[in-house]
Amino acid sequence: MVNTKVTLSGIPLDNPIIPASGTFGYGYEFAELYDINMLGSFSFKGTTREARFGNPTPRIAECTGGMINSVGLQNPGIEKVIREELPKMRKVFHKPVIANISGFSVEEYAFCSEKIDKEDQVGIIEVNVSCPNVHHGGMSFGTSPEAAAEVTRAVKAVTTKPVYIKLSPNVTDIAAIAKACEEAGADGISLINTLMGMRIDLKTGKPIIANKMGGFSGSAIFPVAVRMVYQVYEAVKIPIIGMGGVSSAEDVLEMMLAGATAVQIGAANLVEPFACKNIIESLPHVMKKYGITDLNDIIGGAHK
Amino acid sequence: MVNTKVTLSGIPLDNPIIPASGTFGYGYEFAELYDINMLGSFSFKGTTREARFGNPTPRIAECTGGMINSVGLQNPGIEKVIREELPKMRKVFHKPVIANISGFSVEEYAFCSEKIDKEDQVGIIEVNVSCPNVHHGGMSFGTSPEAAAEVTRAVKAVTTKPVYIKLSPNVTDIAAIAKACEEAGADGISLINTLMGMRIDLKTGKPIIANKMGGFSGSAIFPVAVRMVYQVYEAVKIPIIGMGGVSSAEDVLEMMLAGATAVQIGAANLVEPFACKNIIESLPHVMKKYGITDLNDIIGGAHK
Amino acid sequence: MKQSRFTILKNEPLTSTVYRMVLEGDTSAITKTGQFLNIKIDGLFLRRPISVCDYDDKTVTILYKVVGAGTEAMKLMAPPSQLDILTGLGNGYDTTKSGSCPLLIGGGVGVPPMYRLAKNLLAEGKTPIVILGFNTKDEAFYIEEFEHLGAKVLVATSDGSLGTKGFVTDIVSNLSDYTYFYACGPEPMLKALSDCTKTSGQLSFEERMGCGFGACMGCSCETKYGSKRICKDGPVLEKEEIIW
Amino acid sequence: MKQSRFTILKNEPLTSTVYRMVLEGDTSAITKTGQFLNIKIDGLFLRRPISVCDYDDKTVTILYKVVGAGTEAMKLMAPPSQLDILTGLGNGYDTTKSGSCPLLIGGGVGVPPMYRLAKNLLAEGKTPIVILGFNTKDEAFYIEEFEHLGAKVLVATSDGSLGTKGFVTDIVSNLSDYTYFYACGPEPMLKALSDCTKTSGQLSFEERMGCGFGACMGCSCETKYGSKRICKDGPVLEKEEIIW
Ligand SMILES: Cc1cc2nc3c(=O)[nH]c(=O)nc-3n(C[C@H](O)[C@H](O)[C@H](O)COP(=O)(O)OP(=O)(O)OC[C@H]3O[C@@H](n4cnc5c(N)ncnc54)[C@H](O)[C@@H]3O)c2cc1C
Ligand SMILES: Cc1cc2nc3c(=O)[nH]c(=O)nc-3n(C[C@H](O)[C@H](O)[C@H](O)COP(=O)(O)OP(=O)(O)OC[C@H]3O[C@@H](n4cnc5c(N)ncnc54)[C@H](O)[C@@H]3O)c2cc1C
Ligand SMILES: Cc1cc2nc3c(=O)[nH]c(=O)nc-3n(C[C@H](O)[C@H](O)[C@H](O)COP(=O)(O)O)c2cc1C
Ligand SMILES: Cc1cc2nc3c(=O)[nH]c(=O)nc-3n(C[C@H](O)[C@H](O)[C@H](O)COP(=O)(O)O)c2cc1C
Ligand code: FES
Ligand code: FES
Repeated sequence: MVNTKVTLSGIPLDNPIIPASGTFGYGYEFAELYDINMLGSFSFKGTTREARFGNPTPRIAECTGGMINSVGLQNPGIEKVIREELPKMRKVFHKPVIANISGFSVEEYAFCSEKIDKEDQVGIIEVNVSCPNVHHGGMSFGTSPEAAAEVTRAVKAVTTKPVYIKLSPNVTDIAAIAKACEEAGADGISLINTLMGMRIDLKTGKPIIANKMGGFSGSAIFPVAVRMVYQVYEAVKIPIIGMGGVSSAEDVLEMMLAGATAVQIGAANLVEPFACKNIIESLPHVMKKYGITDLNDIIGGAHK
Repeated sequence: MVNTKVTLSGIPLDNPIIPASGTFGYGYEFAELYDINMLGSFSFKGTTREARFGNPTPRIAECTGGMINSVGLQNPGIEKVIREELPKMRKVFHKPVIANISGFSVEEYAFCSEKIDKEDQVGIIEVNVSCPNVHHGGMSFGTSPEAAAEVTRAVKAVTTKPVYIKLSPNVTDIAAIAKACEEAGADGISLINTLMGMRIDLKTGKPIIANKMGGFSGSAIFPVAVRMVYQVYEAVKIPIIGMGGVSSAEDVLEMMLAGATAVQIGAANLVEPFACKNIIESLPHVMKKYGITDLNDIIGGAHK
Repeated sequence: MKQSRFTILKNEPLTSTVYRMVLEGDTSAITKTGQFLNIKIDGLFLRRPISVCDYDDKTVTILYKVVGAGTEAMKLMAPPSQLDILTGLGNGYDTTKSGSCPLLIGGGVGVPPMYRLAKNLLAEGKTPIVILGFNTKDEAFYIEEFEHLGAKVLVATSDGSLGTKGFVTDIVSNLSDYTYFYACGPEPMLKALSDCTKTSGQLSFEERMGCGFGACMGCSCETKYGSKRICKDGPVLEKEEIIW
Repeated sequence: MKQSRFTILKNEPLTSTVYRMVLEGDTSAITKTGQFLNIKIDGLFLRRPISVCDYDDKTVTILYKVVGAGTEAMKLMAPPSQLDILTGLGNGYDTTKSGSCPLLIGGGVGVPPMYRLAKNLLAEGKTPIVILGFNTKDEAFYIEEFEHLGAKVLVATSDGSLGTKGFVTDIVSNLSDYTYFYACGPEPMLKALSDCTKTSGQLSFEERMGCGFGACMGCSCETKYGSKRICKDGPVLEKEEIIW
């Protein structure tokens, strides 16, 4: 028997597999396909203070080994998520969930986190700092160590739950930003969010995505994600949730060797709805193949 | 008949197709396969002041839709390139070439550029600012507008040829760096160099590349490249040579719509040695398919 | 929704760019015409959504137009190769509202879902009028198939090479005794139909999709009753809820 | 170097993990054993380098071990499917230096290039001694094929299940009347051979490759005579130039 159990800030997970925010909705569609309680946890769709329709369509473009999305944080707003979605989620998923929180100002992050902090169903608050800061010319919070730290402090001040800051990969020095978040009190780091990308439609000569650019994810970005997880692991002591292009049990092991304690699966869920189930089921076999008996033994193994 | 001729800083090219530095050597291997004079130009292997063996092997790792390399600027040094390679190159390629210059200090860039400036075979000097700055803690020149501008000024001061600064994509704000280069006198911008990436060998648990990380390129990075060319086109007025994952005539059109005047082909040459020839030959057909009669009409077309 | 492997039984051209593919496999998740399949194609990241044209308990028929990499690859597939397909996606058309004499309007690759819909309505004892629009005669397909069902078929071509010269709306505007309408086709056609029809109706929309089963919000559109996912809450919307 | 399409004629297991593939196509660029092919595999970015085991004017034979995604895919290929292959890569072994009685030493998947080499040396009237090393009897392959050529064959297995118990070096150390040696196999074996052989020799190296034809500098190694590309200036190096 192999051990796939890992622990994130005191929260035990049966396995490190966590669907990534925005690619699993609130779990309902997947719960119709398989028992999603087999998952380590799941990170639900990014939530903001107000309800958002998101960006105009087209919001999706295809790429080699991946896709671009510009959904733009479509969600019903934090109050409705707490009132309507959390109770529904509890029916299909009985473990602690990860609440993915977004904001366009420091106050919005704090507001949402404070609200969600009261929900015992929520195990971890995952703070997506890839959103543009409306007060500072639209640069994303995740692009400066100071801004990311400011959000971290504001959220930590109003919550008792573990706070994971989810970093944007569109930066020069990911380690510096992770370090700033750790110093500001973050309990963990999630990375990577999507790479900024663009596709142009040759038939119209214009960008495919209505918003022009969008977030590029899927297996194509895996090498960038592994590199960043590796770099952040060297920079911080807090646990890392690694993601970006993971689509097989082998990829999970690679992410963990780079330094991840748990691993999120994003775009793979969309094109392969059973992706997480398949990965969880094949994980023990692939572990055996590489002589791994306990996943905890390999976390950060590539650094030794 | 369609027109594929474009012009880079007064240098006419029969077509916009240029093999990217480091993926075409000095052209010899390809000259045995096809008449490389069909190329618009070519950018030869990155050259430094001293001869360099480069990094330890393994230097290559495979990725979905691409590869990582950590060749580490293996080259015989500027003097030998001028004395031995340029005369040999002239035998197989009769058009102006692009001299790709690298350095680990501002002085090294200037030294190499001044030397190569005297060679009439060289049409454009392409300055690769992705190298680590040994005087500043190893951060690459390409990661700060100031450092990139400093290199630009130093090179411009000693050359009469058009100077194109080749930017690294591993940055938060590519447009700001391009703008700084333009203000410092750059005649054009080449982008993108490789994304930093990593792969880990599950059999050993260690990074595949001896140097741990390396440069990720190939079709997987195309959406990031298109996005950056698009952003830089909005920020500067000087011409752009676009590259990153281009592997078909369709990709060439997409790069040009994003804002590129010419397009470089990198990793595709390695796995498909006839890649450039195939692209050049199919370009007129693909242009017709999309109703394009003159490539110059579509440069930056996606911005309109 | 189900995910399963289908075996290609037939893959044949209907026109120079439109193909019919008959697939054998587990069709149990398909409950209505107007639903679609999401087809995995080797080497491409996203699945390709294609409407159900017809189905029975072990086969499903689709008609697709070759427009890009995915459909280009599909065109080259031959029996008995297999495809990984998600079935039972989308809401599909609701025949309970049709009344006795509904119009079924299909434009170009919007034609396929009308086929099974016509079949069902006829089976329910209704007398549907099928109106098909194409650019030109050479691009027309499935007219005979609709006629064989016993439906009344009217055709419009933009260049007049077959049937009425003009658009499906030119035909619809001259009709009056219909009880309802069902439409699928390019968005400008749907918009024009929404304006020129005298009854209520159901229209099927296309959108670029990430998942096709409601998980990603990639295909959202705003309706009078709030945001809907074309893939899950659609692709069929009621005329009254659409915001143009 | 040439790029062309080859048709698979045979693809069969020799052991549970080693396969032989016979390919038909334009072999005109192949001039020596010790050269290699670089094989494009659908869905994978880099080509896979595999040594030439034997060839004639229209076929080439390779022996490959299944170790990862590429060789896993190769294993599943069946005649008459086709492969896009670069041929004529690498320098290959030089038989002019062999003397009358050279040793040919192959370890594991280093065995294949020794086959054609033995054939050539025999044709040149020399009397090669072939020494093959494997982990265990079940992993051994091509012993009979070498014997059929008329070569003297000695085998070592690490566990002693076949031939001498130990490594090829245990055999080589006990030999004295040889004039030269040729070797291919894992690097520790090559190093040990370089130490225990009494003559000069040629050794073939493996390196992860970007292009396989000299363009990318991905495979460089330092030798006593400067930097060499394993793919173009190698894979065969002379014992004397190697820096261990
Ligand atoms: C619900 C639904 C039902 C459909 N039914 C049919 C049908 O029965 N027959 C038919 O021929 N076509 C149908 N389409 C359109 C079909 O999905 C596209 O033609 C097809 O995806 C094009 O793929 P490609 O790889 O050939 O083109 P590419 O342009 O290479 O595709 C690139 C990407 O864009 C997407 N895309 C391109 N065009 C469309 C489009 N019109 N709608 C949605 N996504 C698009 C592709 O799915 C892919 O993700 C339907 C679309 C939807 C949304
Ligand atoms: C000149 C040369 C000749 C060779 N001849 C043979 C032969 O005759 N028979 C045989 O079985 N094997 C041979 N090999 C090794 C063979 O290339 C690898 O086993 C093969 O590339 C593995 O591919 P994969 O996709 O199955 O493995 P993966 O591990 O999935 O491959 C991932 C990447 O690593 C590379 N790689 C992995 N292992 C090696 C290796 N040992 N050497 C070089 N690159 C590697 C692959 O080419 C690919 O780019 C040779 C290697 C070289 C360099
Ligand atoms: C359609 C889609 C929607 C997403 N929405 C969110 C979101 O709301 N919040 C967030 O933090 N990340 C969001 N992401 C990013 C993913 O959670 C993940 O970080 C990223 O996609 C990289 O992982 P992948 O390559 O496995 O997809 C979204 C990604 C996709 C594809
Ligand atoms: C093997 C290899 C070596 C490279 N060497 C150089 C170099 O010496 N100088 C340079 O500016 N870029 C170098 N590059 C980067 C390419 O020129 C190009 O910018 C990058 O690979 C992106 O294009 P691609 O995706 O088409 O490969 C190298 C790339 C590869 C794959
Ligand atoms: S395509 Fe994912 S929700 Fe509709
Ligand atoms: S692999 Fe490219 S030079 Fe050898």
